[in-house]
Amino acid sequence: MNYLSSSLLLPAIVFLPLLAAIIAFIIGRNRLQGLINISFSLTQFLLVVLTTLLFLDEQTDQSERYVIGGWGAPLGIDLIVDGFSILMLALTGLLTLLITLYSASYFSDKYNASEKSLRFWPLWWFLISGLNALFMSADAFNIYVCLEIIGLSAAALVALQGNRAALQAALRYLLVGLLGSLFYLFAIAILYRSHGTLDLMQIAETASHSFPDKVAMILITIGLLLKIALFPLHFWLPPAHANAPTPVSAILSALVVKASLYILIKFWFDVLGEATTFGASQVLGALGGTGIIYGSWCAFRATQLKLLIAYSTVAQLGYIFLLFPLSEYSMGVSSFTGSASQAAVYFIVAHACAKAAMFLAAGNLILAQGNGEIAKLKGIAVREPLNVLVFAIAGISLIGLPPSAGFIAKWLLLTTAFESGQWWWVIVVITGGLLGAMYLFKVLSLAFSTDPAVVESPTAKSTAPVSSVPVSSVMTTVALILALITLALGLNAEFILNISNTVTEVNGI
Amino acid sequence: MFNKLDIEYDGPAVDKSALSLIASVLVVGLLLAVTIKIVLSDKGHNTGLAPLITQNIELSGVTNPITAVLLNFRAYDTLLEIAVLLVVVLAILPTRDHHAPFFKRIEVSKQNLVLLALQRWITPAVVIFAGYLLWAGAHQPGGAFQAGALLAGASVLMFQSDTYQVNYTSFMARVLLVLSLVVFITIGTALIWFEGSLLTYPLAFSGLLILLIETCATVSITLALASLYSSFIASENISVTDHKHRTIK
Amino acid sequence: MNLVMIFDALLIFSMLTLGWMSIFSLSLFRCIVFFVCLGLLAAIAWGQLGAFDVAIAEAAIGAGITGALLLAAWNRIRPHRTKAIEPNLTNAKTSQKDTREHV
Amino acid sequence: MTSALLYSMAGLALFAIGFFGVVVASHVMRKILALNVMGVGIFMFLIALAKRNPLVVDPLPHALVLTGIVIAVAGTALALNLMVRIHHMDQSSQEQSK
Repeated sequence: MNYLSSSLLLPAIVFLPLLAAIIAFIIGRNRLQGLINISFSLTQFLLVVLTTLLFLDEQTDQSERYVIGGWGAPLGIDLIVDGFSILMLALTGLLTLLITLYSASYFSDKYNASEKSLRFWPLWWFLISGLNALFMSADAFNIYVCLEIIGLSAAALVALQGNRAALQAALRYLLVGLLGSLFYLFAIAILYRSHGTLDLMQIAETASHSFPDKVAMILITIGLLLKIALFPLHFWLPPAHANAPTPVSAILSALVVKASLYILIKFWFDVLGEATTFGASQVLGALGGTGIIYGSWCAFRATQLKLLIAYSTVAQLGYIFLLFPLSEYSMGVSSFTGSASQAAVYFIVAHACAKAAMFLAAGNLILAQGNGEIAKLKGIAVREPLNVLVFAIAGISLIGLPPSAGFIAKWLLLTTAFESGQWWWVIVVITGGLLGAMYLFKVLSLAFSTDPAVVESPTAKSTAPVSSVPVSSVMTTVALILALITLALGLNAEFILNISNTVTEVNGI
Repeated sequence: MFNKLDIEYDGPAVDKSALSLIASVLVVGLLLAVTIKIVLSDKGHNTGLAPLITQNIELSGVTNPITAVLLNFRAYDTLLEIAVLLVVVLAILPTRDHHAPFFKRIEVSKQNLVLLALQRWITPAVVIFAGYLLWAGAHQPGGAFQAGALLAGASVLMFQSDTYQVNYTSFMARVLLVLSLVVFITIGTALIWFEGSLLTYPLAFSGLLILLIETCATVSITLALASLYSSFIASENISVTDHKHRTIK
Repeated sequence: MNLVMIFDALLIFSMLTLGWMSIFSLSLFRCIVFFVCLGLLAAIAWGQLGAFDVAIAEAAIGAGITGALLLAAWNRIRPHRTKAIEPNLTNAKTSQKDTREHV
Repeated sequence: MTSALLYSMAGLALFAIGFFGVVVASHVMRKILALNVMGVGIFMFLIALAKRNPLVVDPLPHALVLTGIVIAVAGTALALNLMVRIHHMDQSSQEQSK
């Protein structure tokens, strides 16, 4: 008797955020608003921890299915959890908790944002429930609905900032998202036509090297690449992530992009693994490599702090796409096993934590400075030492220096590249690392610069902008916790890899 | 391709950058050729899930197979879909005016006769027809979404002149907007206790439960669609006040 | 090739034409009108294919509500709006006026 | 050549027209309309697919299309709302500059 497939836990992880959204919508502005949301996120986190522990405890090395409505796979919809999705759920739970804590003070009266909070909280919880539902879904059409929840609520959250740039970015993000989902929906129609079922595992059973499956795979890849923002399709990401409110930028970079990536990995390796080819994966890798170089270069050229971090996301996503060429090929079939997938999974986790920490720290710096220009950050380390420290730690992880999570991820990636004999990816990874170091040190050297004129007069009107507000300690602490998690992940790599390892066995179904 | 988002009214219809033109023509051509080949090579599953659905239709509590799929077999999808609608309503609804009453009637001196007649005669008919659609959804074409859309259309007609006004941000409206989601979630999770699994209707009550959910869904969908429409009308007034506010500053 | 097939072919041909015109027509107002027509024809086509539920939904939501939303949004973005800001002005009136402008 | 086949090919053509429109059209509203045309194309493909076997009508694609229609209207509404807000912002800034 396994607990997961019979218990309340899995549906609760989806429904709890929905409930939180409803309550946030109904009560509106309230003194208890922040408290209620924090307690919801705490409950949600505990639920996820419980689920993870149960999953690890059962040691079934299998995916767990939860049957909704008692109908079973082809007729009804099932929920499914395997190692990868448990890992993503845990990541979502953790980041939800921390960013909710952050937003509770970010959207408080102190920063004149309580009007926005009226919209922020319900949309935020809808986004979280969409993410959770997506990571558990075993049904192709259900994934489409989840993608739409995520896409629409994310676009609405970007628009929350309310200025023209944010609205325009949100509109572009929304249109791209809708286009991507339509491609995905079309692929689902083709899959249903040739397989007669919408359940992912049943599609996987009958998947073949046939023409319709290949076309479906191409359509899914195009649609999801649009949503992931791989290099030539990245144009919407930097403005959207840079113009959103800080907590939203953090979740967008850390999780929302990864949600589409998760689906792509699932289709590419589990569901339609038969239909993929070596050449296609090399193309994806090449796009990823170009993305690394191009994103890093644009980040180096950026003049706004958040834009720099957003371009860095474009670059970091490129690394994850090296997974596709590096994963092992046996008999023309790729599989989500071995060191390449481990590297990718580790990269996803490391990047999520580091990028969230970085966005939060950057948001704090911008609040303290009153404006997002990088040039204005001169000497900020004296006034906001902790936030600069967080920025530095996250930066170390993104560059891939020890002892951070990013280092282990890159190490895994490099060793895999050497083992598989595809040495050309090594050059790309190292160049990307160097470029990453360039743009991050550009910021840090400015922040630490001890230009006496700046340091001595932090309160003087000429340097301190009018709109600067002291950053609340909660917001700094949350960013610091995330940075520490990034470091801790670098020291305890086995834990993450253990969870994700169970993916290997799922593939055999 | 999305770099230029034009909202000038009198702009040209086509963005004349050669690159996007060529690329899109290529992609479209490829897409058409490839997919038509799929359609013509008519292999694969011939019936889909139709036999399975007809087999289980007696267990679902309704006889219209589409209602069975939407509200029983794939009820989870429908639940999330209602959430999608709610997301958009949330994103669009203005955040002010919480304390005005939910529904009010304003006496307008200048009446449009045609509109008045429409309101008097067509609206009740539409409401009755929507009720019929909702009821009939169990055994023939119809159901919550169609009924909700019809009612929303009727309400668009009603609020065209300012005789009636609904305040979509009032407490009552918010409760009605989330009603279907709340009922859906409550029933779904309550059934975990009684039947052991999410959204597993007991056979004896399934028809009743589905009708209950559909009724609530109709109310919420009506309100959601009508509020989406009204946001485009009402925001005009709000934006005007916004603008005044800004100039005073 | 019987009568039904010919009807189908005609329906499809007009739907494709309307699909094209609802994107590339000269004035935005015509685009919207063509799109609503497309929705109504789609409802007929789906009745033809035996999907009566979807036909009702398409006529009500796809053509009706979407059309109303599009028209309302169009009304907000078209030029010379400041003169016609009177709240009591109905959609029907304004749209009539516009067709005259653009014909 | 059955009529279901004809309709599914027409659905593909509509999808292609819509995609072309999304890429090429310049005005946001045209892009939104084009996305909707793409949607109609997919729905048509799905509904034709439900009738591929002339003896059996598969209700599942019908249900999917119903869900899809509601989602499409939601996305359209959000996009239109953003468009109107941007337009309003531009207009008020123009008036201010006068």
